[in-house]
Amino acid sequence: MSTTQLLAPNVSAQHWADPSHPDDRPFIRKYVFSTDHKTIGNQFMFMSLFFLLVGGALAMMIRWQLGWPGQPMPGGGVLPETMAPGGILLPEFYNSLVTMHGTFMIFFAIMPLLVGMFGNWLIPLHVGASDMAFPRLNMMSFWTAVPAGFIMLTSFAVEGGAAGAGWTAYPPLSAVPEYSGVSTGQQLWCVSLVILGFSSLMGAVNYITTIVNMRAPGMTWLRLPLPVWALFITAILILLAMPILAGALIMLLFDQTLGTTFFLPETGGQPLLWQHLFWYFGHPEVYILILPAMGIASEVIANGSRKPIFGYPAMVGAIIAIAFLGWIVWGHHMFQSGMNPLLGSSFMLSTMIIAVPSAIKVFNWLGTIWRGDIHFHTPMLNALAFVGMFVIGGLSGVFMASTPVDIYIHDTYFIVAHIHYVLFGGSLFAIFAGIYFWFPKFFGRMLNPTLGKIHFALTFVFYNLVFFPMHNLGLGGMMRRIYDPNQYGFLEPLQPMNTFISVFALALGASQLVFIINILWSLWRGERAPENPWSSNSLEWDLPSPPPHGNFEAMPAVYRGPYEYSYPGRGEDFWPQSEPPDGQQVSVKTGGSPVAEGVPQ
Amino acid sequence: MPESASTFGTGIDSIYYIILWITGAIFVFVETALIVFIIRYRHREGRVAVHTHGSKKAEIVWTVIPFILVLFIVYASNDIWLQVKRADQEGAAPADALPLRVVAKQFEWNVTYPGPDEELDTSDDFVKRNQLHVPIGRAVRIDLGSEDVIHSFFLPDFRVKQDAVPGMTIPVWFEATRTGEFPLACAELCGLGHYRMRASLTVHEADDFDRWQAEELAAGTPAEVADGPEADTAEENRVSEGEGSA
Amino acid sequence: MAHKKPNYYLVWLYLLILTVAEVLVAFASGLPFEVLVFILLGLAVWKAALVAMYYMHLRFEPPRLVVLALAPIPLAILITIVVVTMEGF
Amino acid sequence: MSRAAAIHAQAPRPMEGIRVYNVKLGMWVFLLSEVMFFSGLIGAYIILRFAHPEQWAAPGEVLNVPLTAFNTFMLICSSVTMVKAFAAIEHGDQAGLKKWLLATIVLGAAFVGIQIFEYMKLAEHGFVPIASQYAAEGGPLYGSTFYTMTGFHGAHVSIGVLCLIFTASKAFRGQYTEEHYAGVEIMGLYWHFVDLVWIILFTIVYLI
Ligand code: HEA
Ligand code: HEA
Ligand code: CUA
Ligand SMILES: [Cu+2]
Repeated sequence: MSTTQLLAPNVSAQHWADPSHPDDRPFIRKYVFSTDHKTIGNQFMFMSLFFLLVGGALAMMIRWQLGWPGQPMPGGGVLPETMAPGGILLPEFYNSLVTMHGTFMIFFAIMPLLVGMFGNWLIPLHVGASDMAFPRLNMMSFWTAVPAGFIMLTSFAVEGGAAGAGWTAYPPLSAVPEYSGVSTGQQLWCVSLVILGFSSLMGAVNYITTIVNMRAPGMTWLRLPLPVWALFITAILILLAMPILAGALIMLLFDQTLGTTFFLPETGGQPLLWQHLFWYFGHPEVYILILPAMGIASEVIANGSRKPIFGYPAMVGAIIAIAFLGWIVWGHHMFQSGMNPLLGSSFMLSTMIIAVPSAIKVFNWLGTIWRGDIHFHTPMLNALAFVGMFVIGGLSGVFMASTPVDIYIHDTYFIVAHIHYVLFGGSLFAIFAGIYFWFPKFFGRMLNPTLGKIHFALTFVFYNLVFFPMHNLGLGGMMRRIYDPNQYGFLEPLQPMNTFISVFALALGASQLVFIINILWSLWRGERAPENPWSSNSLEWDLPSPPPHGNFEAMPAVYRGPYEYSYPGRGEDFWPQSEPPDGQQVSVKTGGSPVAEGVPQ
Repeated sequence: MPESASTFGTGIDSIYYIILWITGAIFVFVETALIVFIIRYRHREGRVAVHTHGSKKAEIVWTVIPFILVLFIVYASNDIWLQVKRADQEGAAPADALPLRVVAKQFEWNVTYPGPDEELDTSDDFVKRNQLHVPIGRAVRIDLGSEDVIHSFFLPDFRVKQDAVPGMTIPVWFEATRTGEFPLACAELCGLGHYRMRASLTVHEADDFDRWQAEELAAGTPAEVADGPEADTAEENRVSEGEGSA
Repeated sequence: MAHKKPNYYLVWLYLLILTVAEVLVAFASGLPFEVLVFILLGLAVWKAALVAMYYMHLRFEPPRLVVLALAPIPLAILITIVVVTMEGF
Repeated sequence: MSRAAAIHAQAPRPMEGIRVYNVKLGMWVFLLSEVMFFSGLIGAYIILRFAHPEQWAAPGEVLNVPLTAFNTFMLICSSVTMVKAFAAIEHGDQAGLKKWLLATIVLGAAFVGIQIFEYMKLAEHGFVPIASQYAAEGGPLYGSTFYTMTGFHGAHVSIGVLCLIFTASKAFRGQYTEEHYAGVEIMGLYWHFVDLVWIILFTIVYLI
């Protein structure tokens, strides 16, 4: 094929924004079945926040049961007999609560928020493209995620209730209805996740192609904003990990419905096979849930402290290193599973080594705020909280990574504490930071800073009061996923602490109302957002808020890295990537598309 | 953590404290640095941030130090790990261990005792449900199995935890250092009775253990568990009545 | 076309011969199982490589795409090796 | 600030991505995840077989190798026809494109047909994935893994055939030209990949 076809495929067939004539898409194309990455990002935001709310509500019920075991839950009367007769939660319902809480939070809240929402919002704008490489595929990615979530929700209503084998769904429990009392629910769980897998897959293909092929002139790899780097690596993780989960889920589904015995020992199946496949997906998955958060935090922290990110190349290297190591540590979830102890030792080693690239990131964040000029806008507050909390979660990970210590704390609340320090303290705080940071760009209105700071303060305080004591519960020997600790004499002394946790958990849930109100209010009443409210550098801030359909009017040109803050001898303390060096004029035709003809369509 | 009651328990705890000290120090260091910087460098009129892209030297330092630390933790952890988990390997568990069999099922633990001849699968075996009795100062070697789903054999005071996987027999060993009664818990979600799948572990003086064993044999405890739920969990043991487990 | 076209029929012939060879090795050669597995897998990989290189034109693509295409192989091998090494179960 | 100075030294130049146009790159990326999907299934197969070798009958004992060898032959042929179709349109040879595409469709469909026939024969013989009804030599894991792996491959072929029919219909409406043949090329990539997977499966499922 002729070289002209090979050259610069990225400039071909991009439909840049055209200010001269208005965007005349019919309503349905504009807001519902839109192929515009910004709209799809917004759609992902609303969907995932809804599921975050659901997951949160389930958590509230969990906490009620643990705080006041066997007490009728206020308003619990509305639940059907099969769940909570007279408002008293049943053990089988509790198992469903825990399972669905984990499932919703991980697969339907955090993952679509980080990957679906931020991926769509940021990638095309940050690389300077008019849209994703495959806009229609992008739309399908969202519209397959919705039914997946819907199926997951409806599984509460089916005979036997929702899946109740934990979000890790270990067979035989998850494969044999007689053991768990759940049949249809567990199958719907598998189906829903397979569908969600397709959705993520479509997203990943899109992201990778867009980032590799559609970067604007001058946007070299080492000038990419860190969120894009993180999302790129994350997309690769999704691409390679999701199929493994899909395969495992399908085998589980066969065991449940057809009568195969992949995971059932009677005729030689291997229960541990599921665990290997699940965690071979599962650990990359948890890095899918943290890497984008790290990217967002880096962006916000550099902006908030008006300083270039400390050691950009090292930050990129660390992301890659974490992602790679993430593939060879899955066994650390199986130390006590009966897996060969020698294998355990090697998994301990690989797991521990992940602390090193993580260290690089943490200390480089510290290096970034060091001698900075820190502005405490709401995004910055959340980003700083992210650093502080992620460190706690990460360090507790090191305890579990040590095989002998894990003997004691495996499947105790120490793990639960870890989960929430990395996922809530890590991912969710970064998500809050990102939402406060980019909301103005995509909805054209600022989020109210006062409400924002209140929300942050309440969340931060209550969050720590809820999850830090869980470490002690774990050290006290309290197992996970137990409906009523008081069944064990040695756990009764922990009840006051459980009640304490529950009180503040309810408070934590309630304080999220501030956030909801802030979002809903600001959508219509918030003060109009300027082009560049945070005086930030990356390309999207040159555009009106919200950016027009097609983003840029012509292929933008990029002259420098994204973190040139406080450059000596400049008037203002930021330096947009697109600003040509010393006043030289931008030619609208920069990088134009002369080479575009004849690229196969 | 409850006071250790097994020979390797203290060893495990010491690893825990080593890690606690290391991570604790790192934690304090990082968080104080964070807070100090936040206060020290907060925005003030006329403050300009220093424009720097980083420092190779510093980055190398905080790459190498954590690396050494974690390698040390791994080194410190590995021996005791293998000692605890490789019950059937040379030199891990004492040779003269008392053989027992524990089979988990929803939602109870069935313990097979070898009887006086200390051989399993002989005529003088006997089985107790939810009661594990061991002598002090003598290692016991348990063949751990499961009939239905995955359970987890958890002795908090002994720092013992091992999943019981159907289709596998996994060796577990420990040696009690304190007499008394201790909880045996199930740590792996195994169905709606998971939260109450508990049993008791009683550690006897050596001769006391023999006496107990003699009594059990005299009382003619069966070599097979009679089916049906155990007395104290009979009420509300939904599975074995309602949905009917294996 | 930037590259000279490979002879697709030749590749096809290769594939056929290799397939026949496989079947023969599998059934006609009284080799011990271990050796057999080794040879058969070797042949299979060889065939797969032919398809990828010539039919999928990997041989004529820019190196960066080749790297991309080979990326998951280590992972695929990794999981297999690890699970095989576990006489633990 | 030498580093910072270097920052804007570089003038903007058109990025070249990796010199592969989007649709093609996208297809390759998608195929990578397909590789992982089949690796998962094959990995499971290997674990189960290592754990229970006794459940596997000797090669050829249960499975009909000659038939499948012939089927393999057909799939390989379909790869040639596919690549010929691509070669044809590269030179704007419309007739060739249509001819070869049709040939590929026929061969692909035949493969699926033969596989279904094979399944039915095996089922009669009691070779089924369901443990409770398993009657053939070996044990149910043999059947479960066999049907899962070959079944998913068969599904991929069937989807491929549908896509081919779509591609062909576009070809007959003359929508591909010397300059615009991306559709044919990525169709080919997918098709050859499916062939490639079969080459591996044939060896490890039927011959080993
Ligand atoms: C965002 C998600 C996320 C992230 C980022 C992590 C990060 C890590 N996790 Fe976590 N993990 C989960 C989510 C996550 N985890 C979840 C959900 C589970 C439970 C699954 C279930 O339900 O069973 C789990 C379970 C889990 C287990 C299994 C426990 C058990 O079941 O017994 C283990 C064991 O090794 C582990 C280890 C680690 C380690 C070592 C890291 C490391 O990446 C952490 C690295 C970071 C640091 C170490 C801190 C920063 C570094 C420094 C300040 C430098 C100095 C540090 C040292 C020198 C030590 N995790
Ligand atoms: C990101 C993941 C995430 C998050 C955010 C949370 C949040 C919470 N979790 Fe989570 N939890 C998990 C992931 C998460 N959890 C996982 C993976 C498990 C393991 C499951 C298993 O064992 O299988 C688990 C298990 C788990 C347990 C252990 C159950 C058991 O083992 O028996 C407990 C117990 O207290 C608990 C409590 C809580 C509480 C009180 C919150 C609170 O923080 C919740 C507070 C409320 C909210 C955060 C919702 C607020 C809503 C919004 C902010 C949206 C705004 C909406 C609009 C604008 C429209 N969780
Ligand atoms: Cu048995 Cu939990
Ligand atoms: Cu992990």
